[in-house]
Amino acid sequence: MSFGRFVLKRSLQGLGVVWGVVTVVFALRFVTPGSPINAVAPLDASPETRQAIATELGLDQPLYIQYGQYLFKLLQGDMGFSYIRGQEVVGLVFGRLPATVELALAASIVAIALSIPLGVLSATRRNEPIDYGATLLSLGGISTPNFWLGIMLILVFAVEFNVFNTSGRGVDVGDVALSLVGSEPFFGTLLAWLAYITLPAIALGTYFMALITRLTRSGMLDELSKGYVQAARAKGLPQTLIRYKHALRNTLIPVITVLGLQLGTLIGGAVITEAVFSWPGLGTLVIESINRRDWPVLQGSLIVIGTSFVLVNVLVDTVYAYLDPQVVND
Amino acid sequence: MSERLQAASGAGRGPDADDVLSVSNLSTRFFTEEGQINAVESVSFDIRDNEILGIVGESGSGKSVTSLSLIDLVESPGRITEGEVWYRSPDLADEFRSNDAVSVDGDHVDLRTVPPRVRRSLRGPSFSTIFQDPMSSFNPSITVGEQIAEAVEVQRRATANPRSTRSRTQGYGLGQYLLDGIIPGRGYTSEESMDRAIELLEQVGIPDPADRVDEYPGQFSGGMLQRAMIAQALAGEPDVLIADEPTTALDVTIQAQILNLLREVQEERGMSIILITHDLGVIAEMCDRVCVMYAGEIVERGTLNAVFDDPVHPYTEGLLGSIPDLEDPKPRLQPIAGNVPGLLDSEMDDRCYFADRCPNAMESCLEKPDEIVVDAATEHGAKCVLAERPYDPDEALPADYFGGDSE
Amino acid sequence: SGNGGDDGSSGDDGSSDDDGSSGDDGSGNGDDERFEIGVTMGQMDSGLDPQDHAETNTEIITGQAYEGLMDRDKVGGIVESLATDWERTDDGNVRFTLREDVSFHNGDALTAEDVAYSIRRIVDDEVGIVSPQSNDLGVIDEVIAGDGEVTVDFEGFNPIAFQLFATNGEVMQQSWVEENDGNYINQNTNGTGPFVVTEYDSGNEVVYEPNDDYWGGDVPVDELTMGASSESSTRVNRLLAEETDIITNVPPQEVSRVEESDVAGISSVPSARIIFLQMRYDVEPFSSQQFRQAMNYAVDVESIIENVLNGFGTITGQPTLEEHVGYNPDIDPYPYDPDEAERLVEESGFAGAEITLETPIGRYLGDVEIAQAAASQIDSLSNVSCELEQREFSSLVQDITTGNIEDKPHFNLLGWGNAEFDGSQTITPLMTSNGALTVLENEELDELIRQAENTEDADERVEFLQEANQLAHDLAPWVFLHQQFSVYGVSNDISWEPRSDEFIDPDTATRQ
Amino acid sequence: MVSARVIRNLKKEFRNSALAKIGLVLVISIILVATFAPFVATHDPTAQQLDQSQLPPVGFSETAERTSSQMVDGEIQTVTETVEIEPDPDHVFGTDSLGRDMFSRIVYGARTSLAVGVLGTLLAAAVGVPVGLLAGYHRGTVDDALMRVADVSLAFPSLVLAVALIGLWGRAAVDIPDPFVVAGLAPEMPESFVLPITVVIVVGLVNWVWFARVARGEALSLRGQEYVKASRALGASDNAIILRHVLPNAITPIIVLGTVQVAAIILLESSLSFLGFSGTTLSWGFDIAQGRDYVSSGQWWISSIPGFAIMLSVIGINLLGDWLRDALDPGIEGEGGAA
Amino acid sequence: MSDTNSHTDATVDSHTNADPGTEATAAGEPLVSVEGLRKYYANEQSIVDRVLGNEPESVKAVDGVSFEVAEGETLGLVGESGCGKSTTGETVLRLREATEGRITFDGENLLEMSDGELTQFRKRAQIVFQDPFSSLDPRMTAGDIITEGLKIHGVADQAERRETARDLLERVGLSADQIDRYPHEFSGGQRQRIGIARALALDPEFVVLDEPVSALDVSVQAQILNLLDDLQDEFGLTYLFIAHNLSVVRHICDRVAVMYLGKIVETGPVDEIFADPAHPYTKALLASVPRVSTEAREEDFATLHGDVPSPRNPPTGCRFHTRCPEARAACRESAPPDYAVNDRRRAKCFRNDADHAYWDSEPIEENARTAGD
Ligand SMILES: Nc1ncnc2c1ncn2[C@@H]1O[C@H](COP(=O)(O)OP(=O)(O)OP(=O)(O)O)[C@@H](O)[C@H]1O
Ligand SMILES: Nc1ncnc2c1ncn2[C@@H]1O[C@H](COP(=O)(O)OP(=O)(O)OP(=O)(O)O)[C@@H](O)[C@H]1O
Ligand SMILES: [Mg+2]
Ligand SMILES: [Mg+2]
Repeated sequence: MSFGRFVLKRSLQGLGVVWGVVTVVFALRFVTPGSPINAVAPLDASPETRQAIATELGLDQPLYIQYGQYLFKLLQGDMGFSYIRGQEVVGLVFGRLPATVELALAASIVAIALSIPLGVLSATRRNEPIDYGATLLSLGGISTPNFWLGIMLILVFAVEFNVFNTSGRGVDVGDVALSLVGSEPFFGTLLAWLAYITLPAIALGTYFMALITRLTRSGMLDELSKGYVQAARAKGLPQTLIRYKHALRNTLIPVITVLGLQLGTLIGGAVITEAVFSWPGLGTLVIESINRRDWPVLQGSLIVIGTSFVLVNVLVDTVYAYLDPQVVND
Repeated sequence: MSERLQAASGAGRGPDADDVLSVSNLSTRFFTEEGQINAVESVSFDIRDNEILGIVGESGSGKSVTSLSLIDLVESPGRITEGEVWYRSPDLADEFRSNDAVSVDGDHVDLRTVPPRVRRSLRGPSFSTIFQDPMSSFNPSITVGEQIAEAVEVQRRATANPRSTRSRTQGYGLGQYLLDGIIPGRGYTSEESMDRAIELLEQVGIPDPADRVDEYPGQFSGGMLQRAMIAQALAGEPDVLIADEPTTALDVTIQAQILNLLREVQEERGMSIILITHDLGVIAEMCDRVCVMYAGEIVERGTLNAVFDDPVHPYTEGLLGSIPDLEDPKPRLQPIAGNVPGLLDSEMDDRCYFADRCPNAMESCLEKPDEIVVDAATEHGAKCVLAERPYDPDEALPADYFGGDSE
Repeated sequence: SGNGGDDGSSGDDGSSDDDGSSGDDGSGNGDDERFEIGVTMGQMDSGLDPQDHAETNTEIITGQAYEGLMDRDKVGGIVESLATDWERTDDGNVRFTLREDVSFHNGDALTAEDVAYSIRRIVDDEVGIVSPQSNDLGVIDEVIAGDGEVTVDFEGFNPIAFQLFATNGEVMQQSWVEENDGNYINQNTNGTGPFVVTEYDSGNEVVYEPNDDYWGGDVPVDELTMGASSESSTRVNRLLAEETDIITNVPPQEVSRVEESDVAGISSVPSARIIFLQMRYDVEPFSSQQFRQAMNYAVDVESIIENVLNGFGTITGQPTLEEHVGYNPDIDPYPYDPDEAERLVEESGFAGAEITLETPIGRYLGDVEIAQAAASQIDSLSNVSCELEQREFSSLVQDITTGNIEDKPHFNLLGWGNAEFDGSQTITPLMTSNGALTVLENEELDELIRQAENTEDADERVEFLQEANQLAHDLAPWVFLHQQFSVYGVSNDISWEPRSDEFIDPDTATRQ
Repeated sequence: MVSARVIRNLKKEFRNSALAKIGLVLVISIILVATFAPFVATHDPTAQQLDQSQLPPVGFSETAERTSSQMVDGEIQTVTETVEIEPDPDHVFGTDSLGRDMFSRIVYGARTSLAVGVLGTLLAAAVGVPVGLLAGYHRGTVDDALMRVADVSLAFPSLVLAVALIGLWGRAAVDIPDPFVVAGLAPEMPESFVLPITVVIVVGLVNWVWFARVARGEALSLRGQEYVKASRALGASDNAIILRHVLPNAITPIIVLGTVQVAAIILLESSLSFLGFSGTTLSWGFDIAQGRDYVSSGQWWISSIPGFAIMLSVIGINLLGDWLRDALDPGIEGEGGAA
Repeated sequence: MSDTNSHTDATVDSHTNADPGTEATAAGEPLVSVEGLRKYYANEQSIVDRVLGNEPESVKAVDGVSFEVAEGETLGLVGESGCGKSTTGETVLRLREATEGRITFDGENLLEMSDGELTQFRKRAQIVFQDPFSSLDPRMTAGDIITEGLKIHGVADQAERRETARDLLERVGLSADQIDRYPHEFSGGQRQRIGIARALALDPEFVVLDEPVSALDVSVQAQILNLLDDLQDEFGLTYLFIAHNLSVVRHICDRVAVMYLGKIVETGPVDEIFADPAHPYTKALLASVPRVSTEAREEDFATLHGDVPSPRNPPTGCRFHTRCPEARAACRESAPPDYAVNDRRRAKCFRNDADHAYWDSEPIEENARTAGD
């Protein structure tokens, strides 16, 4: 199989999964207790409104036609209408998406930047103090509920020391980027941005930092005991190259796979982190929508979340296949 | 010539001038949770210019650990506990002659006493190794060419830099690596080393080497990878090539190709090869001299003909008797009874380790035998009382002496 | 606004004067800084259409941009807004005289047609949307737009017409509404109010700038930001970190922290919201009046107010609040008397009853804790056991508002905000047979209310209502708890007084 | 199924690892505390004493500003007084905002966490393991279908999916009578234990796919093992092979995954109850949410202590999981387990 | 069960018969006969592959193999790794489903057996595997492993089964006391003995030995070979002995079939083939084996050139032509049929046909040189 074919194949598979996601989300409406209209109409809607909604959504049609219509609209970028908010779902969901992406990216970048060196250090200095330190740290990291960590961070850094903002998202990366060309002072904007994002990013990223540290450590130990490492030593290759070029590279492959799969956890974590920090992302939208029974928005959000997951995993696989052609033929 | 045997077997004697490497009384142990494992026990041998020395023995007899000990690659929980490894290197000898901590004897230096970084810097340019399983000895995610080029580069940098700087960081630290990663077009390996890698692949008989350098190990067959491994080992232009079961994972037809290649390479470059195998056929085809290992010890040694045609040690005899002969099918094989022992120190009595499997075990075998010269001319020696006197059925140990559990 | 650096600093073509604090404010009255106000509430709006919602938060957010014909002052008194005058015509209808020179944010002048259309859009399902406020203006037959005036023709006599119009009925521009779809209307505003929405980030933040052409004169605020945080501690933290200026619902335990801080203080006002436990009269054991009364004796409201609410509440004994029309000053709240409660339970014949109290989570100040306290006090009676079930507000309210009394919870906590300041607006929906949220069917009470609704004499009406309150007290369809206080945290940078109807009016804030 | 070697390895690992010891101690304590909650708890965890509210834990005395308000002539007047609050030795961990004993709430919270964690994991395993084994063993369409379902299932973050499902289905809980209390051994404790059954079900449904994946992977590799072929050569049926050979040999990674899942589900449960999506109020996550409003006003213990409780129990279970993994899967550290 | 221990060459006659099943010779009737057996492993094809029109790649692991094993004899199957030996062995026992072909066991068509018949067949034919580690379930004791078959077929009660197991342990040279030990408590050779005991528990007539000694040390290998020899005598077994080690084959087998890339290229009595191979591949294989004797020294191995081609995409014509030192242009064009070398031997090489166009076509140059140059 050629690389192009592989990418095509993987994308089609991804598309299949997205289709599955949409189907599940569509089905959610029908596993809701009560009439599906309840899933769409506001609580206090009058019977007339309900009827109107039912007709508009074709709820009086057979299921497969409804499903077809749903898919058809979705393909046109129409995720339905939130009667509770009186808005198109698409606008709402995509309005919130950037905030979540920003938070998730910030968290993962920090987590990855810290954890991989730590994991390598821990593996290469096995049973030294730094290894014990890293092990305990990562153990704590994977065991701490992130919402609680968030609360504690707010308490210490925002309330007691007042160095970061407690909540919200006053400035986004876009603003920071704009300030490079615009009139706003760059450093001021950057600091303002950091004041908002640092705590939520830490709260969300800690678990991942810990997880990747553990994975990297055990992966490195694993790799370092392999034949090719011994062979590389025997051929006189410098330690640095053996560790970073050879062992780390192979360690990262499974680590990245796990990360791809853990993307769901990251988004799940973002939901609760957003709740703690009033971060205006998809997560808060999901919770609000559930609390207000705004199913069209919930459905839209779930579709977007599921699709991003699939997208990232397809991307990860593609990058892999590019780096390591063996994957293509697997 | 008889001194040779003595020198090799006796402790503390200096090496001969034509010994590239002379090992004496080398012991390597593993300190595991189950206890101490005596993987290599007082092993002595030497390897001379331009020869192939075979080491043969069953699985677990300590062959690989011996070879790893030579290049100081024994890893925790293992440790070389004793012994000397004399390596002939006038350069090193000069460098360390005045250093009290380092034993120097003529052109030879005892590698056990030089600083670890110096030992490390000898890997590649002085000693190369070919491992048993080529699949696992190549990094699956780096191209074959790149990996060979690395070996070339090690050699290039070693000759370009004075030993003192090279051995400190091996000329390459983390900062350097990161820098190379950031600056495009830079890396550990260079264009030239890649070209050299292509040349080397060509030399070991890989078709279309220029294309194949960019392939990954997974795209090579086992035989080709083993060739690539040999190419990699040759990149450092080593004095000694250690080949640890280089053909065990391969089919006979491919094995024959690889053995031919090794032989050619040895003839062309005049290096010395230590060939480790459990296949007596390979030994017979390839080696000049042979050491037979059992339970961490060399139990018999000598020129090929001496050992194969007139084995003294019952173990050697047993090995030879276990092999169904292709030319002359015997109706029944004469195997050695029992199993290879584990090498746990606590379970090893102070006796001939083979006594429990030996058909000719006598009471005197309950003492540890020294190496006895059988025939100095063929450097034939054996750690067995039978080298001195014939088997005496009267002294035979009772059949169930060792618990009778050995079938 | 933003025409910076055009005076004095001549000759520099580089636009990089990062020291922005030099006097470049266009407004010109010597102020050197923009006056920005941030408000943080518990929840955001659900769309900007002022007529397409029914909750307080949306009302507050849209209310900055839209106005009705009349308004209320801080203590609930009726004041003029888009109407300068109102009167009852002889046939019982009401007529509003519109203010002149009012224009919408898009510059078009306000017409009587716009007002009439807006009222119709609310009350008439055929016009525009089906508005959830359709009952809030009473039952209206017809709306007639005159010349600078609008006449509303009620079906029958409506004694509280002006109260209704003082609280409800935001005015929109007919043409603007008709030209745009719901999606647009819910994300943009075009009202007559003091503020114009400049940025709308749904569910997150709304940013306003002052309406320069406001009929009420200069709005002193340069920028208004309304945001929300459902966690009270987050709101407090934001206030104390000076990220916002006004926060709603400061929880009692945080009050001292705000008070003690250098940057903010507490401003509180009794709200028009009453908190109570509803008991359905038609199911055992609540079918017994003695049992219901027993519940009232069993709950130590004073202790709850003191311990859970730190005193931010007043005990009640009737459905009507002290400030509201129809309040009966002669009624004393039920005292805390567990022995009496046990006795009444015994008498009711329902000794050993097992009941479950359902409470919303986080909807009212301390709701869960209050419910927990009340339930455990009831549970501690020797002959009743009470458990607590916590429910998401929206799902609880879905049950409460179903048309059928049979589908309603037996026993639940609820709060009711009476923005009209009139007792009938609580008793009618919550205690009369036809009330949307009722748990009671009592002919005597129905009759009293009916009489109150039909009398044209205001004093007589008050008497009927007082009588109804006494009856409600005795019938005890609720465990009467307390009147909630609205507790605001207000930054020391501003001076602002809260309103008792929970509306927030930042345009009345001044800089301090 | 548990061979002597496994036990030996477990012992060996245990001896050598201080962390494993800590883990075991933590886990056993939590199990004991959860099981015997009525005896461990000092108070009814739901009983309120409003006049005893917000007492600090023993060892921490508190100077607190208490503001109260009164209506004076229609004006609200607030009075702030500084009060010295001394801990009550009767409440070691202090009390919460309603005067409930924190220690007892932590004890009962352990029950909820553990019950949800264990039951949820069992449910997930009960669904995932058979499906995974069958799919991996038989390959083909079943397997294809399973993997697609798993892909879709993985695309939803478990927390989001759980929140959505609980939001949809409501927060049902079942009351399970507490045998100790019913037997009259601890009369002052709550008579029944509230199990948030929707949470258990949802959490099981959300996590089954991990078990399916692991079981499938194991089955896939085990089906090629020669002893499986040998068993077929002896005439064993597929189901017999799955039961006799595949399952026992796949059990180690499944057990290791199981411990990891218990920990993950405890965290998930706490997240759910923190967000208010649970059916019980006796949960650490719920207490954290309740105490959250008090953190900044000085009553740090109401939400810190349950947080530590979660952390300690999850650490304990993770340590246990690490121990099991190291002991049962000796390949990892490169030291062969074979004799 | 027959106690004939007839290591006789007379059996081979039947081989030339068109229908070996019907016309068995008295001396040893073919117990197993395989005809035109093919086994292709198709790559799993997902829906996406089908949509994309990705060709299903199949591995032609066994591609038209015919042979038979007479009762009481040992047929050796040799060839390089991946040539399809194990596949053949397992398909013959219906552990894998054949793609095509006909397998008869004791006159019955194996591929058409019902489930019930198959169960009966399982008692009569068994297998021993190469890997002494993966062939024993690590979670079962030696006793459990040996009695598994008895249990499946409901033979005897628990106590009797245990007795049988003890008995078998002794027979294969272990001690009956070791019945409750787990596989990891045994050495490789001992495990292999357990594997053999398991195969023998059901008292089979036919045993496929899939490289039973190649993972063992020479000394242990010799023990096992001796054991297998003894057991064959004792139980009157018929063996299909799969190996890649020619000396072992020579030692234990009566007849041998040489496989290359999914096809059997030569069959015949072991002595004849080893003395005078009729196929260039057999010749090369023999030449490649390093001899233990010290006399053979110094002469270069006559090795083959290149690697074994991939069975996914085998060469056209004679599959060996890419490596064959004797290959000529004709070998590229068509696949040689099975030539009878004499009445006991057959080989798939044109060189056995004196009149074939092969002799007139051009030699393929590059194969002539040996590898390693
Ligand atoms: N890392 C280790 N830890 C503990 N024991 C070890 C280790 N490496 C080797 N040994 C022991 O050392 C002994 C010798 O092993 P070695 O690998 O040298 O044998 P070998 O002769 O090369 O066998 P083979 O033919 O199987 O490669 C064995 O008993 C083995 O168990
Ligand atoms: N399950 C399978 N799916 C796909 N291909 C397979 C499968 N099993 C074997 N093959 C392929 O079929 C070919 C023949 O395999 P087989 O195991 O029969 O070879 P073999 O001769 O026994 O080799 P070895 O000496 O290595 O045991 C090989 O190319 C192998 O890769
Ligand atoms: Mg070895
Ligand atoms: Mg095979």
